[in-house]
Formats: sequence, C-alpha cells, structure tokens
Amino acid sequence: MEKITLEDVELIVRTMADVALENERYFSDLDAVMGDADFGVSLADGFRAVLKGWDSHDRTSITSFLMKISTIILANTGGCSGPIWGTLFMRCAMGAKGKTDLTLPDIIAMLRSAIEGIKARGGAEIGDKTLLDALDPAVRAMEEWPAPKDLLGAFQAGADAATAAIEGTRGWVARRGRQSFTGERSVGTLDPGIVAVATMMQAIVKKLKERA
Amino acid sequence: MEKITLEDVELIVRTMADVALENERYFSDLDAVMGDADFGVSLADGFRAVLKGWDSHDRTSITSFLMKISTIILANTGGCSGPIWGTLFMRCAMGAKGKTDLTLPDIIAMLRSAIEGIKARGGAEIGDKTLLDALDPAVRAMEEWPAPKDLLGAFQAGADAATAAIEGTRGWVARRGRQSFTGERSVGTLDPGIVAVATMMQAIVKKLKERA
Amino acid sequence: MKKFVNNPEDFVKEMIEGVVLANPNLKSIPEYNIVYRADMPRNDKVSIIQGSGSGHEPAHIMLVGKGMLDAACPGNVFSAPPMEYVLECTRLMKSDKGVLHLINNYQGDRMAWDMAKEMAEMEGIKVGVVVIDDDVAVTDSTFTVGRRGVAGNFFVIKAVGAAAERGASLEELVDLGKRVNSVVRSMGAALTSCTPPAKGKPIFEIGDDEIEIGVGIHGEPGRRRDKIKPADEIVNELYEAVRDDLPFKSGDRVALMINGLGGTPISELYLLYRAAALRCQADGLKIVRNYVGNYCTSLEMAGFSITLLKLDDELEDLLAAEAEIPIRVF
Amino acid sequence: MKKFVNNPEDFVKEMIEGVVLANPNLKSIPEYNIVYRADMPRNDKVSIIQGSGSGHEPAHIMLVGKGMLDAACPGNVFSAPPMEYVLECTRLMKSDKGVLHLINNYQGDRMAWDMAKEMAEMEGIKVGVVVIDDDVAVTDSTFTVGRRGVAGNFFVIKAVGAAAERGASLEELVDLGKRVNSVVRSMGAALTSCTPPAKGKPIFEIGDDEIEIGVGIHGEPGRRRDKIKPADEIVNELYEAVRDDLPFKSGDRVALMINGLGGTPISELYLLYRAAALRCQADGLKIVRNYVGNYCTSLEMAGFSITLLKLDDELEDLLAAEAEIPIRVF
Ligand SMILES: Nc1ncnc2c1ncn2[C@@H]1O[C@H](COP(=O)(O)OP(=O)(O)O)[C@@H](O)[C@H]1O
Ligand SMILES: Nc1ncnc2c1ncn2[C@@H]1O[C@H](COP(=O)(O)OP(=O)(O)O)[C@@H](O)[C@H]1O
Ligand SMILES: [Mg+2]
Ligand SMILES: [Mg+2]
Ligand SMILES: [Mg+2]
Ligand SMILES: [Mg+2]
Repeated sequence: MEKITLEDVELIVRTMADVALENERYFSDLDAVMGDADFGVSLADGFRAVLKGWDSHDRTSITSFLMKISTIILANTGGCSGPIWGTLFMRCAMGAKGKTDLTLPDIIAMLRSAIEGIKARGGAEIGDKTLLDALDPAVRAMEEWPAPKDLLGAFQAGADAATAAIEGTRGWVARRGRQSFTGERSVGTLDPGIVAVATMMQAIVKKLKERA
Repeated sequence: MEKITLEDVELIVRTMADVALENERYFSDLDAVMGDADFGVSLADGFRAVLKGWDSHDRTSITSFLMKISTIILANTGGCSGPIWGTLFMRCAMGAKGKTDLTLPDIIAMLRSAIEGIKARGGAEIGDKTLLDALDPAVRAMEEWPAPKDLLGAFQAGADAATAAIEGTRGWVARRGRQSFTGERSVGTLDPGIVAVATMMQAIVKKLKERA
Repeated sequence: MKKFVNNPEDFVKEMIEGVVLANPNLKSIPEYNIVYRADMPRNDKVSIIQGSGSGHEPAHIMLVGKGMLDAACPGNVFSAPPMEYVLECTRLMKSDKGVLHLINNYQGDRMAWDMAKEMAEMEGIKVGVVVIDDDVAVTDSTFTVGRRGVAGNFFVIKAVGAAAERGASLEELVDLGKRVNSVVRSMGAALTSCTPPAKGKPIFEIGDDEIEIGVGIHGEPGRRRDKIKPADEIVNELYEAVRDDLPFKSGDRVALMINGLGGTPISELYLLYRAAALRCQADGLKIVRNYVGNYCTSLEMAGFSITLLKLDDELEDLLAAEAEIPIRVF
Repeated sequence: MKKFVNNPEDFVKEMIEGVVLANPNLKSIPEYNIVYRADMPRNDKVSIIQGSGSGHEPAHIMLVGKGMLDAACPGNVFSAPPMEYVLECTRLMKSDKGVLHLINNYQGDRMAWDMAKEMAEMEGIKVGVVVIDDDVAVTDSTFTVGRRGVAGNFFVIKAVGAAAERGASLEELVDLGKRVNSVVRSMGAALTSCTPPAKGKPIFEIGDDEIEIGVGIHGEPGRRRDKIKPADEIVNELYEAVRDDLPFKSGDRVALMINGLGGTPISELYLLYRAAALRCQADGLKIVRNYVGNYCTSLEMAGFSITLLKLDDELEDLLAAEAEIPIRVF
C-alpha cells in the first residue's frame, strides 16, 4: 500500500470514533486520576456527533470531508479536547488540499502541521506530557521508516512509537491541561490523551491491514 | 434504713449526675437509633451544670435543694429532657415541703406527683414508651413492697422493675418524643429515657447500700 | 468527622459569633444562644421570636432581621433550647405590643416554649403563639405531638414578619400565622445522613443505593426506605403527597419551594424544581413565587423537600415585602 | 450515586430548564446551553458573557441577570464549553458597544474562547477579554496555563456588571475587570470529593481523616493532603496564603468571602467566617463587605474557599449596586 484514498480516510475517522466510543468510560477514568474525569465523555461527545450524520457528510474531497469533521468536533467537544482535536482535523484538512490520495510524505506533512497547530492553540511543547508526546514520536518513527512505499509498515511503526509513549511518559510531570495543576503529583500517572492517540493508531493500522 | 435525709438526697442527685455524665455517649447512641442522638448530651449538659456549683447550692431544706436542681436543669437542658427532668425535680421538691427526712410513703407520693407532672407537661400516657414506663412500674413495685421500713429493699424492687422495663418495652411503639415520628419502626428499639431511669435507679440503690 | 469544627461543644457558639461578626445590625447574648436585631425591641411593633434545635441553618438565627424574626434562641444541634433561653429571649424582646412565639411542632420545643410562656406571662409580658406543623410525611394522630414543623416555617416568618413591620397587633399576627400554617404543606427525602458535631458519627445508616422518603430534619426516619430512583419520580411522590394533603387544586395560586437539606448542590435543586414546576403546571396550579435554595436544613444532609403554599392577595403582598437577613447574595 | 438526577446526560439541560422555569426574565437556547436575559442584547450596553464547565453553580448560569452576566453558555459538568457554544452566545449577545468575554483561566476555556473570539471578530463583532485567575493554591509558572479562576470570579462579574449597566465602554470594562482580578485572591480546601453525574463515582478518593489543601473546583488535587485539623487552623493556613500573595496589608479595606464548595452547611461557613474575620481584624484589614454562602462550587463537595478583595471607593460602589439573579432568598 502506497497511498490512501478518501475511503481510507473515512475508515480512519470511523475507527477513531469507534475507539472513542468504546473507551468513553476508560478514558474518563484515566482523566480522573489527576484531571477532572471528562476526557472520555468529551471525546465521545465529539465523535458521537461525527457518527450521527455520517452518511451525509460532505465527501467531495478529502479536504472537505476532514474540514467537516473538524467543524463537528469544535461544535460538540468540550474541555481541552474540542479545540485540540478540532485543530488536528483542521490542519489535516488543509494539508490534503487539492489531493485525491495521500502518500507517506503527505501524511507526515499533515501531521507535522497538526502538531504545530496544536502547539499554537494550547501553548504546549513536546515534553509537557500531552497527546503531543504520542503524536510527535509517532510521526518521527514514520519519518524514519526506511520504505516510504510501505505505508502500513510506517503506520505500524508510528503506532508502536505512540504506544511506547504511554508508559514512557508515565514518570513525567504534566505541564498542560487540568493535570498540570497537580505538578509533581502527576508523576507516575498516565496521560489520557496519549493513551487515546496510541489506542486509535493501533486500531487504525489493524483496520487498514484488514482492508488491504 | 427507714428514712432518707438531705444528705441522702444529695447523694441521690449526685449519683444521677454521675450516671448521666458517664453514659453521655451511650445514651445519645441509643437516641440515634430512632431519635435524634441528643438525649445523652442534653442530660449531661443539665447535670454538668448541676455539678458545677455543687457545693454552693442552697441546702436549707430538701425542698430548696431540689428546687435549685430543677431550676438548673430547666436552664441548661435542651430537648424534651429539660422540661421533663425539670418537672421531675420540681414535683419532688414540692412533695418534700416542710419535711427534714422522707419515708417510703413520702417518696412514693413525691414520685407519683412527678409522674402526673410529666404527664401534664408532655402529654404522654403510661404505655407511650417513655421514661414514664420505667418510673411507673418502679413506683408500683415500691408501693407493693411488703416492708415499708425497709427502704433499701423497696428501692431495689423499684430499680429492678425499671430495669425490667428496658427490655419489656422494646417491642412497643413509641408515641412521644422524637422516636414517635417513626411509628411502627420504633418497635424493637430501646427507649433511651427508660434506660437512663433504670441505670440511675440501680446506681442509687448501690450507693445508698454502700453508705448504709 | 468530615466537618469544619473546632471543639464540637463550641459549634453553635462560634457559628453565632460568625453571624454577628458578619452582620453588624445583629447582636448576641452568647449565654443563651440569642441572636437579635440591635434595633429591637420597640414598643410600637410586636416582637417575633423563634428557637428550635440548631443544625437547621439558615433557620433560625440567620432569619433574624428586618421584616423577619426579631430574635432567635436556638438550642444545641437538634435539641430544643432549654426553657430559660426562651424565657430570656422573651424578656429581651418584651414590647408593649407583645411578643410572638413561633414554635416548630416538636415535643421538646412545645414544652420549653409552653413553660417560658407561662413564666413570661406571670411577669406581665403579653405572649402570642403560633405552632408550625407543615410536614405531611408524619401522619397526624392524637397519640403523638402531631406533625413536624419544617420548611413551611419560612413562609410563616415572612408573612408575620412583614405584617409586624406594618404595625399589626399580636392578635392579628397570631391569626395570620395560623392561617399561613393552615395552607402550607411540605415533605422531604434524603440520600445521606448527617453528623451532629457532638456525636461525630452519622445519625443513621443508609445504603449507597437507598433513599429515605419523608425524612425528618433531625434525621428521624421517614415513611419508608426505598431504592434510589430517577429525580422526577422522587419529585412525583413528594409532590403528590404534598398536593393531596391540603389539597391544592387547579386554579390555586401557589408559592413553590424546593428546599435543600444542606448538602444538595443548587444544580440538583433546580433540576428538582423543574420536575415540580412541570407537575404544578400540569395540575393547573399557578406558581406565583418560587424559592430554590437552603431554607431549613439538616446540617450537611443530601436531600430536599417540596413546600407548597396556597396564596391569596394578602399573602402575596406580604411575601413580596422587603426584608433583610444574614442569608443574602450581595 | 447519591444524586438527584434522571438520565445523567440530561443533567445540565434539565438544570437549565429549571432555572428558566423559575426565572421568567431569563430565556435559554438548549442546543448551546445558553441562558440569557430576555431584555438583552441592547446596543447601548456592553454584553457580558461567561461559560466554563457546569458543576460550579450558581456560577455561571445562576449569575445571569440585571447588573451581572447577560448570558452564560456552560459546557458539560467540569468541561469547558465547545467553541461553538461560545461563538453562538457571542453572536446572540452582539451589541454595538461590544461583547465582554469573562474567561476563567483553564486551558480548555482559554482555547474555546480564543477561537470563538477570532471567529466573532471575523464577523465584525467587537470582543473584549478579561481572564480570571485568583487561585493562589497553584503556583504561577510559565510552563503551565497559570493560576485557576475560582470564587474571585464573582467579584469581577459584579463589578463589570454594575459598570456596564451605567454605560461603561468595552475598553473601560476590560480595564476594570483586569483591575478587579489583580486585587482578588482565593484558596480552598475540601473534606470530600464530588461525583460528576456522568461519571457516577467520586472524582478522587480521600480518607475519613483527610483534607485536601488548595483543592481545585474540578476536584483537581491541591497543594497537599493533610490530616483534618481544627477549623481555625485550616482557616489560618488558607488565610495566610491568600493574604501574603497580594499581599493584603494593615489598613486595607477588603471584601471577605467564605465560599462553600457545595456540600458544606452554612452553619460551618459562618464558623469559618468567624475565624477568618478575626484574622483580618488582627491584621488590621477592614472588612467593608462580607459574603458567606455558595458562590463557586464543585458539585456537592464539602469544602470552602477564602477570597479577599482589596477595595477602593469605586469598587465599593460597584459592589453595592443593585443586581438581580436567580440565586436569591425571597
Ligand atoms: N495544551 C494542550 N495541548 C495538547 N494537548 C493537551 C493540552 N491540554 C491537554 N491536552 C491533552 O488533553 C487531554 C485532556 O483533555 P480534556 O480532559 O478534554 O481536557 P481538560 O483538561 O480541559 O479536562 C490530556 O490528557 C492531554 O493529552
Ligand atoms: N412527652 C414525654 N413525656 C415523657 N417522657 C418523654 C416524652 N418525650 C420524650 N420523653 C423521654 O425523653 C427521651 C428523649 O429525650 P430527648 O432526646 O432529650 O428528647 P427529644 O425527643 O426532644 O430529642 C425519650 O427516650 C423518652 O423516654
Ligand atoms: Mg479532563
Ligand atoms: Mg433526642
Ligand atoms: Mg432532640
Ligand atoms: Mg475538563
């Protein structure tokens, strides 16, 4: 698999939604440890809205589809997650402009732009123990992947890097979002956003492999 | 022992106070089951005030001493207990008028008058599962005591009748005081006032026997 | 014990100090737990006083102020005040126009206030009495002291308080108070118990999935223990018991109160208000005034009560009159 | 779950319905959780809006009314509202004089309100911003979003609300709001956790003999976990942290607020007020206004916070101005 098409993008978004809904309680429980226990609900609210009008979403292009997802997330997701995931989809939409399918370099560029957008939106840096610390190593692993035409291999490497970040960041101090208020007390806990990104990426790879 | 003197009366009141203070928590716990958990505290508050000026209380006569106790109880005891125990001491004080010592018939008359006073004050009848259901059988046992000159024997019989009332009234429905609001649900519980009266009477007999 | 207290014995005393520190128009006599208006008594106004157990705040010490109570003399937590507190309070508020005793219908209160009234009258003080017993949870019976006084008390105070400011006589106030009491009905439910500071433990046990229907404001058990159910169903049960007791009928103008028992957040009280108001609308009761908040509590108990008061022009006018008490927002 | 709820997902919606049923001068747009004054917007008055997570009631939907907020658009319990709610609320309250955004300083709120402001400005709406961050429990640091906004929010709303009624411009209100925020400081402590309806379980665990010092209003852990100690000692610790942060100095005129976090009875709040007021007196702070009650809560959490606001003539005057909101007594 060398490229992904609009149908693949749909599958990716749909898989993200399924993960969000299946893990609603689990993600909130993770957030309850040092945060405010709303992450799972917020994310699920957003993706529930995405699924609601699923068949009627604009599918003229990858860009218009992803832009629609971004708008729905922004309209329906509370907490930090609305602006952050909304920005993620918006940046990806912009990155897909004019394209009918996406290569690994396209995807890497989209995700790099998304990371920059999230940084600008919420002021987080890499290392602040947010979902950026799953996204960034994932993209780096994809960048370092030796066979650019093996998209699935690259995705798997990215997903594994994100998964490694779950435990890899446990000992860090949270510096953004609700958990940051606890300072040193956040050491030893998992960041729910990182768990969500890793879980979604693994599920996406699995689905894409099934389809391929 | 045929009669009791002012000193005996003092000992009796002091013993009542000791019982009230020693059982403060226990009496409140009993009241907590179907009532409002204040009986022990209220009674102890009253008797703490009695003990406070103990040496300076008017001791010109049994009447003036008991009247002083009544006043202190009324001033310092909250809940139902203030008016009820205040009335008890007031009626006893009135019954002792002009007497320097008290025979069994004197004491029986005083307690009968106290029972009537409490009935008038709070509207309770015998059988309503209040401390009257310890006092009344106690007085009856004293009335039926075959040897009027054996005061201690009569007191012991009275105390035993009061003690029997503790479990004897357990199956009754409370009709007065806070516990009465629970209706049938008060069946199976102990009335704290009955427990207090019985405990005090047993302690009084013990103290009088020690002195005799 | 999950409470902000110092020495539990000082609980009432320190609360009273707080009230007086925060409200310079009030004074206190710590010895008798008395809180009173600094500008009272006045011989051209009947004095209105009340005092039951503490632990029901804002009732009664935080209801002292212009247009409401002139003084309050609470007892310990959940204990009627000793007779002497009532007598001292009556003496302090002595007025040529008389002193009105507003008594919540509990055995201990009745006795203390009865005795104090007898003594005050022997001293030449004119005393009038209104007994409040709005709780429909407890069946009235000749065997017991009768129904309990709960949140409806607020409306009796408000009405007679306003009328007293306008110069009503003691007799008029007694009639008015009795009239308000005769058209007000309440019933409550609780999800948790409460912990009197001196006791240090919850006053009753209740399961994580249980609710006490018809609970008393001293933690007395209610009509029955039930499993928790949706808020709307709980409201239905209380509302119907309250409505049917008077009964309130289609076309009646009413005041509707959702009273928190101390530990219920106002978000939930408004959710409960919604359910009760919709029931009133469906039954044709016209809600002219509404009250959502903590008026008569049971320490930190999580629970609420519904109160309905039937209105007429006079009562509406009295409820709308200005008043000033420690519980306020601004 | 010891809560009065129906379907937990309908919690905010039904609470809002209750507020609007009880206050006919308010309207709502359920789709966006908006509660607003029926008589607003008006082109001769700046509109003031706010909306953070729900669960802090009366903040913010029960602070909508004359002289306070013109509209509120809360999110779910403890979640900042989605950006679109804020944008719709801004559009609804559009006024020639502008719309003032009062934002509590949380990451989610900051982002949603920032985005909504950008979009509203693109539509030609004039938007001003005041960020509230009065909680001294959290150390300010360039690494984090900074201090949290808590009970001090009430004073910002009250001041700008009163000034807006008097015709102040958007720029003046922004300056005023920032000025109030610069002289207000708060810190809280909690004895119990709270249970968001959708979660159904307490948000944190805390032992029977423990207290969380510096707790956040979303159940965020505070400075540290301690053993429960006497109320006066707890007040001392919070008071000193608040006092020293500005710092407040002898001779300062202040407003003192003891804010309940939802499950603390007002009896305890007054006991705490006593301790705080005595400390102020000892330090020479002159308490000109006081506030004892639930202003900014964390559902049914048993806890409280202390807020001190430094006053001047202008602020005193604005705090004293008339205002009308759903939380009221009569
Ligand atoms: N400024 C930020 N930038 C990037 N990600 C963030 C930021 N703040 C929080 N997050 C992520 O969002 C997750 C929490 O989301 P959510 O619970 O919706 O936010 P809130 O803190 O407002 O309750 C965190 O676990 C973290 O991964
Ligand atoms: N009307 C009454 N007459 C006689 N005794 C009573 C009456 N009411 C209550 N009691 C007694 O008082 C006890 C409770 O006292 P207390 O707890 O002080 O009263 P309260 O019910 O006001 O809390 C009961 O156990 C009962 O024995
Ligand atoms: Mg969160
Ligand atoms: Mg009792
Ligand atoms: Mg009692
Ligand atoms: Mg949140």
